[in-house]
Amino acid sequence: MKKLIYLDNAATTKTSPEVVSAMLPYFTEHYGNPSSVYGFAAANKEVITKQREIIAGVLGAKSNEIYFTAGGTESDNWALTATAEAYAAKGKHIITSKIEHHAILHTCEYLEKRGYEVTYLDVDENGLVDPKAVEAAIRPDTILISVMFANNEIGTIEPIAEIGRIAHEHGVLFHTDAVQAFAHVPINVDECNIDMLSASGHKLNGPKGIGFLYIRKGVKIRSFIHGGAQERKRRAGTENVPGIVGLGKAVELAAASMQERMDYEIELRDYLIDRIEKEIPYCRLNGDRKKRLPNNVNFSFRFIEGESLLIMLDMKGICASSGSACTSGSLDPSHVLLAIGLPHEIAHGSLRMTLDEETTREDVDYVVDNLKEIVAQLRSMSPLYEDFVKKQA
Amino acid sequence: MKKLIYLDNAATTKTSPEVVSAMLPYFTEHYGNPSSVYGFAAANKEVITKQREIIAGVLGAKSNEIYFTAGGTESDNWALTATAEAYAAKGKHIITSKIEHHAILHTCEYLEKRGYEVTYLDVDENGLVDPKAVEAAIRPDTILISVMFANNEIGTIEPIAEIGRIAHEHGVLFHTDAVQAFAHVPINVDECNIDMLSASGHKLNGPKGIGFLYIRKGVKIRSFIHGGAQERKRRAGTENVPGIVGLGKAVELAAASMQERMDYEIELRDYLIDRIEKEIPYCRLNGDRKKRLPNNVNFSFRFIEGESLLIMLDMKGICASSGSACTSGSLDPSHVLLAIGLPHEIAHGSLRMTLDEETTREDVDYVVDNLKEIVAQLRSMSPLYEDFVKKQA
Amino acid sequence: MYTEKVMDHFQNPRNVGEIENASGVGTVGNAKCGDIMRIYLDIDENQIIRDVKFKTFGCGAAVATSSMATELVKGKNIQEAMQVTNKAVMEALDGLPPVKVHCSLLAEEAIHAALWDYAEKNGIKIEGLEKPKSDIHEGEEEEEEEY
Amino acid sequence: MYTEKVMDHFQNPRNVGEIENASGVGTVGNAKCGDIMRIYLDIDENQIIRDVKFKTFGCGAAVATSSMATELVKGKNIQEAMQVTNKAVMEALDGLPPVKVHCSLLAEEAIHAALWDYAEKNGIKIEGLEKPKSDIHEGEEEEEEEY
Ligand SMILES: Cc1ncc(COP(=O)(O)O)c(C=O)c1O
Ligand SMILES: Cc1ncc(COP(=O)(O)O)c(C=O)c1O
Repeated sequence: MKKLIYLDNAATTKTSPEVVSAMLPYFTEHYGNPSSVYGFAAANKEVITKQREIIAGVLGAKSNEIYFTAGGTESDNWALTATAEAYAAKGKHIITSKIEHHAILHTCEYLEKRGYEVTYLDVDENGLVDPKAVEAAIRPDTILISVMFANNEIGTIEPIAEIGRIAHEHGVLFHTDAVQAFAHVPINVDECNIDMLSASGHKLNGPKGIGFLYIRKGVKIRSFIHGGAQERKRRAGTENVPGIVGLGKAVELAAASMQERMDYEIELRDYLIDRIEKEIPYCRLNGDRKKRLPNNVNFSFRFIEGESLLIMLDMKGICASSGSACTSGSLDPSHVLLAIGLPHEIAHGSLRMTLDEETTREDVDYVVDNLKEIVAQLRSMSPLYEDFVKKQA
Repeated sequence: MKKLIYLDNAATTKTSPEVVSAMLPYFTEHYGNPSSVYGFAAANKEVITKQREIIAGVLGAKSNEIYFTAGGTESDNWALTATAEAYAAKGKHIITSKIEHHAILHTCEYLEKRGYEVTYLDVDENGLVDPKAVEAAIRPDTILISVMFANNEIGTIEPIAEIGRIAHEHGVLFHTDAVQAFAHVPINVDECNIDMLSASGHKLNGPKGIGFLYIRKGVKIRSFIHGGAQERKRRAGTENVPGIVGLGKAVELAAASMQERMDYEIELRDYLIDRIEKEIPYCRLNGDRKKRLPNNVNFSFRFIEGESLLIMLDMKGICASSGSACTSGSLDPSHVLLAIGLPHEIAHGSLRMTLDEETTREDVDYVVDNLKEIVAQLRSMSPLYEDFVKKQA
Repeated sequence: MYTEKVMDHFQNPRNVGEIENASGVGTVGNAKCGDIMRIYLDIDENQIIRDVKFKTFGCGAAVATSSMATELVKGKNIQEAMQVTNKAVMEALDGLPPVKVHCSLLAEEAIHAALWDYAEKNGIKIEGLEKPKSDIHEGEEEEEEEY
Repeated sequence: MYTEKVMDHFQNPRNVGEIENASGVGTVGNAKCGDIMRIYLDIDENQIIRDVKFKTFGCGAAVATSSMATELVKGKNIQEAMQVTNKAVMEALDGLPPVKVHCSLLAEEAIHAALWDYAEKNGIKIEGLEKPKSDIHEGEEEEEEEY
């Protein structure tokens, strides 16, 4: 096979073989519908409960506070729209940040069209939300604060414990999109006063198409998807048993090796950052240097555009992603990069590399060596670089 | 292993081994996110397109009219709520039937609380919706007709072509919940004037947690789950690639053998019905005898209650289901059985057996032999039977 | 879903049947809700329950609670039988799923109804016994979800 | 996502570079939208495009369309060069994804801008040539979804 260095673990991860093995029996052997009476299928209900317990254990939650969904996007949609409905009598104001995932931002836009008001908080140049700004934005009609645990593009970890404390003090519900953070860094819902938390299986070496929403007992939101009585009547639809089993297994594995993995990834991450900063001119590290996901590296390279960069890297067997507009078919580059203050043309030239525990130091060296050349090559054909050089002279 | 005769294929089916084989490479090998630029992942986009083509081909639709979801329930929720929103300016009236799945009925109730008006059409004693009643219910502000293709409990196949024609003539959108019918009986969306159609993978030997909504080109509904630009911006969330591949494979297999399977199941179904009617007194076949899903058998046995019956059958290794309230934890028996006019106590004593191509004549014989005994035994301890016998005497 | 004890009493129900010329018969529940229990009591002159039989139309839990309730009152005097509450029946069965708690209430009520019938027939009053409700289900349902 | 031709012109772009004292230079697009193309033309006294070079900041399609556009105008006279439309560029590349069609428009516009510069410098008028728009993107975007 062609050389392949996969550095896009924030986009999705490989489902680990142990997870697949755990799932397999639930396709062709224990395939029963957990709602059924007969023992053959009813046993699957217990299997699901077991996964709930595993996940709850990792979060410091109770198992009946975990509700399975089809992924992070559904969890985010559910948390926002159902809270908005359930608490409309109290108010119609929601606070979030400018760097949330589209699953949050587009749901907020949807709610805005339906009479809700949303405050989008600014972030600083490292992508940090200021807890004081959160506090200042709270109004008597504020019903929900939703700030992501860690950003998917620049890896910045937000001050969730402080924001949670503020939300709690003001009696406002607090949701966090932890799709990038859950099972990657420690999270305790009580310590952080988190009322709702979204997560997605395929971001933690679990399967795609499964995720969960943690809903603290007492939070009054109802279902988003209506139908059968599954998930304590809050999320209808025949349970995706193999998916749930896979998610539980992935969480179990991730939790068991979390500290070790973090240490390994942080060292490799910082090595990659250092080499790029030293060896490639006109670049900028995006995101906070310390308050950062262990596996996230994000750079902007001036004078070049991200999609070209990705294709050139791909030709060398390196999989990465970019905040360039061109990768999404829209014209504006990533809202996250704009929110941390990058000018458009610099935002266009950004590169995200997200490692995993299988990434080696050799991989990193190979990547930097190639990246140097590619950046130089793209600059040599860039009119922006031409102008810059002429101006310098 | 203990003897196991699985007669609950309407609840869920075994994922066929070929389907699992087709899915496997997409967990650990081709695990890339289809939205990514690099070739490793972008190839998954084509794989998804291919599944869309397979499904569209079976329905006589175009491939870009197929939108993947997390299952039948989500498809139903989407079709109803998004149509309601998109066409609210035209009107707020929806027509459906009293025997729809809860995924439809509970979504209708949700809409009713939000100012929509829903007409729930009666059905006859066989569970058939009268197309004339549909026509009579249409008003100038009617925006949607949603009638299921085939009922999940009693197996009745509705006159969808006629209802579609009427909807079309009156310029009203027509949605059908085909979760039980798709890939089991032939469906052509053009012949039936279907504008939207819901289906679910695990009802056709595909995986759980995946389904689709067919949306005819030109229908103006927007997304139900907001976020990324997946599914042509209409259904956000990282694509469940293995699930989609599994669904496509299952549909391909089901379509290839549909006629053969139907013939086989119908013969076995009718044999089962005949034996029960001949050998067990005080029973009633529920659902239309001819306009009926090939694999559905549903009987009510007077004087006994369904859950006890299921447990006794389970003890003999037979998996089936019931319209008894006790299986769902509510007090009322199945709304479908009540809608076809069964008194409560008879509805409670109902039994659904749904075959598949692996069911044999020997299985059926074994089931009937045991069923006879079990019904007799439960009647012997039933106060209702005691009263009945005393009254006869 | 059910404990082993429940399954045992469902598969091998004790005291199924009728008693001719019973001292008291009580029938509770209704077919609408899917549970009907009928208890026959044979009570001797010392107010001892010499024999008890039941017939039940209902789910697994309904059968098991009937069976257990008859076991618990058999050989007891009527005062002792009055102490056989739904909690006692549930405990003796090692518990019931929340949605099935009403079955144990029904069993308690069926015993009471049979005792009431006995008391009426004999013109006596049993301490603490009230006229049985016609429909045990009203308002008795437990909501599993309490958010 | 891209055809083989596009990938070839991206990986091996033809005519990258600058021309000193070019007869005409055109730069279109803007960094905000992520695409800038600059075309240098060397035009002889018979109005034949003797040489052409480009520099491009942009995605794979932007580079490939620039490369292909330079190939298509090289050696042509200016009237022929005016016939090199975005459609011609796209066809020569065996097509572009819908979201990338604007790149081909940009390439057409870059040629026109360089021709305009040449015309201005030489005080001539080129049949059918309009002053280049400053921002090619406005209103040019194709909506893939048309429901
Ligand atoms: C921060 C964040 N939230 C939400 C999502 C959506 O998750 P999914 O695509 O699994 O629905 C993602 C990933 O795409 C994410 O990174
Ligand atoms: C007719 C019908 N509609 C919808 C559904 C819901 O499908 P799912 O459970 O896959 O979401 C089912 C099955 O449960 C069904 O039988």
